[in-house]
Amino acid sequence: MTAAGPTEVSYEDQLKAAFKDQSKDDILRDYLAMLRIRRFEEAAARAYTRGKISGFLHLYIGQEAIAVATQQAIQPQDRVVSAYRTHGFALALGSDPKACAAELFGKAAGLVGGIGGSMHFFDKAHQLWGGYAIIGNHIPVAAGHAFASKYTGDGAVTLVFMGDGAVGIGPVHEGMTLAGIWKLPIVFVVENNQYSMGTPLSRTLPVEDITSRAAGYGFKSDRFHVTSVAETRDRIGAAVKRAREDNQPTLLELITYRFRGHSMSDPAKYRQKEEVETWRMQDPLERTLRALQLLHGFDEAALEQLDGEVIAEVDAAYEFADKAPPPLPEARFANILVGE
Amino acid sequence: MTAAGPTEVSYEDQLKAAFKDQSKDDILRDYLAMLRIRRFEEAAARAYTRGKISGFLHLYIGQEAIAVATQQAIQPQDRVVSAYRTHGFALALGSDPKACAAELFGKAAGLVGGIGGSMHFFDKAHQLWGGYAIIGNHIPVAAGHAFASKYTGDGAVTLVFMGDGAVGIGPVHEGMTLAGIWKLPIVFVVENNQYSMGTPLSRTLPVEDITSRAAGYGFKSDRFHVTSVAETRDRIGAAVKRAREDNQPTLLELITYRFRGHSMSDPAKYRQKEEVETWRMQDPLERTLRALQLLHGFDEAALEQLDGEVIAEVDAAYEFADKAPPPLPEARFANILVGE
Amino acid sequence: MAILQIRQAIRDAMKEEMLRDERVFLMGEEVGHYNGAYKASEGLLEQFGPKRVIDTPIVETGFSGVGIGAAMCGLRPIIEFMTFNFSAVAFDQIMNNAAKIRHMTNGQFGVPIVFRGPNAAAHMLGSTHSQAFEPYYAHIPGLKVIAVATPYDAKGLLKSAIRDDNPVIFLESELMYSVKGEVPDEEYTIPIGKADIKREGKHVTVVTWGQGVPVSLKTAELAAKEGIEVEVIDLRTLRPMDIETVITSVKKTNRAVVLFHDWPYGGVGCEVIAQIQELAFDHLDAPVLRECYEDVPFPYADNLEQLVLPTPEKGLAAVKKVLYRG
Amino acid sequence: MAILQIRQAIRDAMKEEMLRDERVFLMGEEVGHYNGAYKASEGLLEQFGPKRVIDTPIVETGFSGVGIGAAMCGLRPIIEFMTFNFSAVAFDQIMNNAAKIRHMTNGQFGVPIVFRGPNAAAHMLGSTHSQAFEPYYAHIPGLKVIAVATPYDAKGLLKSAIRDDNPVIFLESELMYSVKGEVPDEEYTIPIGKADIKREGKHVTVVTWGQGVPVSLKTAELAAKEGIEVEVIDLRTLRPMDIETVITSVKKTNRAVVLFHDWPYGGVGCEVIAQIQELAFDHLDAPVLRECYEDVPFPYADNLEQLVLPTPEKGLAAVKKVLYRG
Ligand SMILES: Cc1ncc(C[n+]2csc(CCOP(=O)(O)OP(=O)(O)O)c2C)c(N)n1
Ligand SMILES: Cc1ncc(C[n+]2csc(CCOP(=O)(O)OP(=O)(O)O)c2C)c(N)n1
Ligand SMILES: [Mg+2]
Ligand SMILES: [Mg+2]
Repeated sequence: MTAAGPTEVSYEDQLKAAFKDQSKDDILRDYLAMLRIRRFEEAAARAYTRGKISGFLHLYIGQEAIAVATQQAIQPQDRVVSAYRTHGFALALGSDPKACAAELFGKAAGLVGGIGGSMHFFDKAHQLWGGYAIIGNHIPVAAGHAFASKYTGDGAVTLVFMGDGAVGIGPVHEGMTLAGIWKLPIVFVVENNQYSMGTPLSRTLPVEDITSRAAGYGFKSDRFHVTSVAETRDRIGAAVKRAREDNQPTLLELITYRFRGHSMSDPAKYRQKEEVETWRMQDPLERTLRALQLLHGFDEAALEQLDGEVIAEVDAAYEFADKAPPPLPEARFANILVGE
Repeated sequence: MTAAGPTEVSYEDQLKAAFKDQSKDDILRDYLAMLRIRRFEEAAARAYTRGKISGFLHLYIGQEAIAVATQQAIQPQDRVVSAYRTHGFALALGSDPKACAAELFGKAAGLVGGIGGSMHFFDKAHQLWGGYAIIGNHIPVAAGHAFASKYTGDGAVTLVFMGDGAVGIGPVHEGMTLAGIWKLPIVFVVENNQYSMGTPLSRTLPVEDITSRAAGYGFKSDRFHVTSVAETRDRIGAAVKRAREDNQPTLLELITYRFRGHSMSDPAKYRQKEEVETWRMQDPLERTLRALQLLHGFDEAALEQLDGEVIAEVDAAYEFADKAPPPLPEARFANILVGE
Repeated sequence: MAILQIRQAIRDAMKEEMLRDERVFLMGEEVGHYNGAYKASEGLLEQFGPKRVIDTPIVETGFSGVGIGAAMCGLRPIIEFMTFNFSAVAFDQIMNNAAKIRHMTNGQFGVPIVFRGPNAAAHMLGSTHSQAFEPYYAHIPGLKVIAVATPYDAKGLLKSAIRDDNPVIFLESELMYSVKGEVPDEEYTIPIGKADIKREGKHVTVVTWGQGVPVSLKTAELAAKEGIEVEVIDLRTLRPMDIETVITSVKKTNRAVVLFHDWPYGGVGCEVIAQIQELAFDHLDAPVLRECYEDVPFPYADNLEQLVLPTPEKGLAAVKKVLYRG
Repeated sequence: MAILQIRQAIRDAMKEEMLRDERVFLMGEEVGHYNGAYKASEGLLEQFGPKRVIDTPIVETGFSGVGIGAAMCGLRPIIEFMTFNFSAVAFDQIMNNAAKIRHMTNGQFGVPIVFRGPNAAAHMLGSTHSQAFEPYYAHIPGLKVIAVATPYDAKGLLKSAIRDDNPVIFLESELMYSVKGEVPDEEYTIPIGKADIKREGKHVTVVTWGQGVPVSLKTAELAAKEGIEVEVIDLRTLRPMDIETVITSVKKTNRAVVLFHDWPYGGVGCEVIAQIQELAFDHLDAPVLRECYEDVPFPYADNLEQLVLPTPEKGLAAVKKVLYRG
């Protein structure tokens, strides 16, 4: 990112054009929202390395714009349902970073009491309806939330997220089939981050364009590269509107990239440095940072001050998590059955 | 079919046009092949009513042209895999009617020793690879046959049949996904007979055209009304050729009708007499019979003689089945595990 | 008291609960326009309309998941499997979502749902359509599992299941839908988790459920002719299991047979045996025996199917064996 | 003899069988380019190429079915589940196709296939990723079920499984892939269906398998310090079960504990108990006890997970209880 050549120039011009219609406040808001998620997850990675977190830890680094845009596109009654790469959604939707960190540490003060860990973030008060770890099995469940909205008339839209690796599995097809037949208020979002674990798209998909399936379900569709919060919000927003106003489901394919391995145990040797570098140029966080510099004169000092504030909040969360007590032994018998 | 009015005239003209390019021998062959299946199944229905057959009995009456066309479209190394509405395929592919009837009667001489019944016809020697009764679970299996063909280079094409009611279920999607990614020599055929049990298409499908899914899997597709063996054979044949020569899977939707209830226990009260009558005009068997009359001067006597011969063969099969001994008691322990 | 078939008792339980609570709905294949493959929902579409009696396409994972998702939103779905054989394709939804969501969300969400339909073998349907699913579901913490054998039990327990805040697997039988019995005219429920002594006796305890109940009662009749008094305990709820009732009986009879319609290996039958031998060890005068399906996939042929099934005669032989009289 | 990890023993078994028989291939998620999620297929893609080491998308039903279909054509697929937890979405393929096709085709087709992968809990993976699948598969006639606990057993039994003409469920353990042990340099196989006495003893029989084996051996060590000689029987094959070896031992010790990594209700543990109490009734001096997972979905938190698991200490307590010394 340092050498200035002809590409660099056009990259800057392109950036300026992309962000010129947004206010400084909006760009700053989006930047901070993404940064918070990134710093939170970088800290998670360090804590994992130090043995404070265990099990599977899937980081969202590179995809933060999607969670931030989602939060901006929805109303308070709406529901967000995700797979297991969920920290970003929780933070964007307003979950307490302390509770998020405590969950990763398996503590009683965790988002789900230390019972679920990284893969099972749920925060009903902040519209986060999961946190599912079996590929695709949340898609019919999310269709069920949308079914309930139609049944009760609660006016809510359900947004359900899945990876590119999930689109082949049966439950996804069944959930979409029912949403199509019953015209449910739902948005299906594929976060296409190019890989499912070590497997690139070419070995996972019969055709490159995932939205080519939309016609079979009677869905509308949209497909685009995620390069900024604003565009992503608007295009998710259009789908949310169709769902809310016309009970018209949409299939969205959001093209993005994860910069880390699949989980902490994956060194991601299956991809070249060049590939990663190319994608770095498109990282919405990086682009938003550059927009602040280029369009609104943020200098290193200003940026560092912002970063410092975010890091302080994150550090406090992890300190809280570290000191928090583990669940009581009796907790393992709680919430299995009720009413006994 | 007796009143001659203006519609009747154009129906005749249309029929003449449709069959004019076929030789008398071919039309006669197709007629007899379909008639054999129909008479066999009418006899099955009677035997069921007399308590000679039990369990589920799904009749193919109205769809016979598809099985007959399939037999004409394939080569000896190819495989036919079907759901549970299978008598037609067995008879068309050359299974012994005696063994088929004996299977329905649960006799040792049955196609699968009386172990499977109507839903599990298998006849490896005659290219019939099932016979499956759990909706959609034969689709990945059939993809596995096609996978084996590619692995061994045996040059075989697998044709797998399913009902319109099966297209929503997950395993179908997964099998198609793999066929699409791996470019397997396979033809997926949906026999769209307008109903899954008592449920019309409108409550089962998100969009009317089932082949709209083909794009999502990278398949070719074709969709048509089944009104004659010849056209059906040619269009299935084109798909078989693509599979064999280019490893290009095809999704075919064959629009057809079953004239009986879903199974013997279904009185089919959910549809109107008029609907059934309209479809009768398109019944390939009926049309082929009329073509023999109109184009080739077959009179009632000639037709009755043909029918008599077919019925004699069918009656002999059921007589055989009735007299055949049941499986030996030890048979229930056979073929569970081998090598012990 | 009215005399009803089990299918009518089930229908009435659903009807009454749907009248009582707008959140209750019925979903499944052919439950609406067709009135149910086995007519257990006869008339419900007409009465409640398509909003609450919902025909689905053939997507068991899809509509099980929809039920679970709707339950998380506070609705109270009844999901009908045309038969439980078809729940195999929805196994993950039941094991991983229905059973675990309350736990893995730390109680933020509950899944008040009933999965119901016929279970185990009917008649000459072959191997894929003749399987008992209680061993799979009863194994899983987070589920309740019920199996009913009389109209009275069916109605009372289905009403309790619908009102229960937990996911309940409710097992019926195709061959028993026409079984008749008395059902009170007034409202009643039967608590989940209580076994029922269907016949008292003092010589041998026969523990059973579902399709095993009529076979066990006939076993008891045969035994009575030989002077053997069999106590027949219908577990009714398989998870949680009312082991007290079983143990009390075994402490009286000192001998037990478990008679059920499922394969022998593991499963509910072995759970009963394991508990009896642990909790009534010093009271047992003979090993606990099981009488059940032979350990084979179901054959279609009638003669073979009859051989595979448990019968009153086989039940009697087991009863005599634990009495060392045979 | 070489010292190998279990993952290497498994890899070598696959490699040798692939060299021996061109019909053998390996299919699953991440088995090729990634060398296996737990590196059990390290190097196989390089050696055998993409025709025989096949990466799949995440479609367990799809590729299980493809394996079954290929096996019907005479191939001999090894299907890797990244973990058996994910086999829940393929349950129908295994229960209805793999297990029944030979039977329902009256022997016209066979399904020589191995489904393998890690089973039961690893460490802090939460409720959906910490389940034991042997109770479901061992229940079903038409399948063989194996669980291995040493490199020697893993290699010898996997080779037998690949050569077997029947569908075999082969259960490994994520936490045990790095366990080391001696493996002969020369070719060998271990017959399916034979238990192995992992430690001899005369006071109490502990029956176990899979992850239970090291726990049972540690239990035996603790017991030895208190003068109790525990005989540890590793079933190795769960279906068909070598009950003779178990019964012979119980007739010597007169006491038994079943220690395993699964929930208590039903399942393989109860099958063992049911058989012991039936076949060694007069030899038992105490009820057979089980020591296993607590009956709860797995919690993520480390402290809770530890409480849920069976441990040598809990094993010892059970051993002392059947000796009436506790
Ligand atoms: C049914 C099932 N099979 C396999 C897995 C193991 N698994 C977890 S994540 C993953 C890759 C998913 O990739 P993708 O859907 O693209 O999501 P991403 O990780 O890229 O966000 C796999 C194979 C699982 N959790 N569930
Ligand atoms: C997984 C599963 N669910 C339900 C059934 C019960 N069932 C058998 S046939 C059938 C209708 C199938 O309709 P369709 O696919 O259109 O085939 P058709 O009967 O019209 O030939 C149903 C619901 C089943 N066999 N398997
Ligand atoms: Mg991905
Ligand atoms: Mg149909």
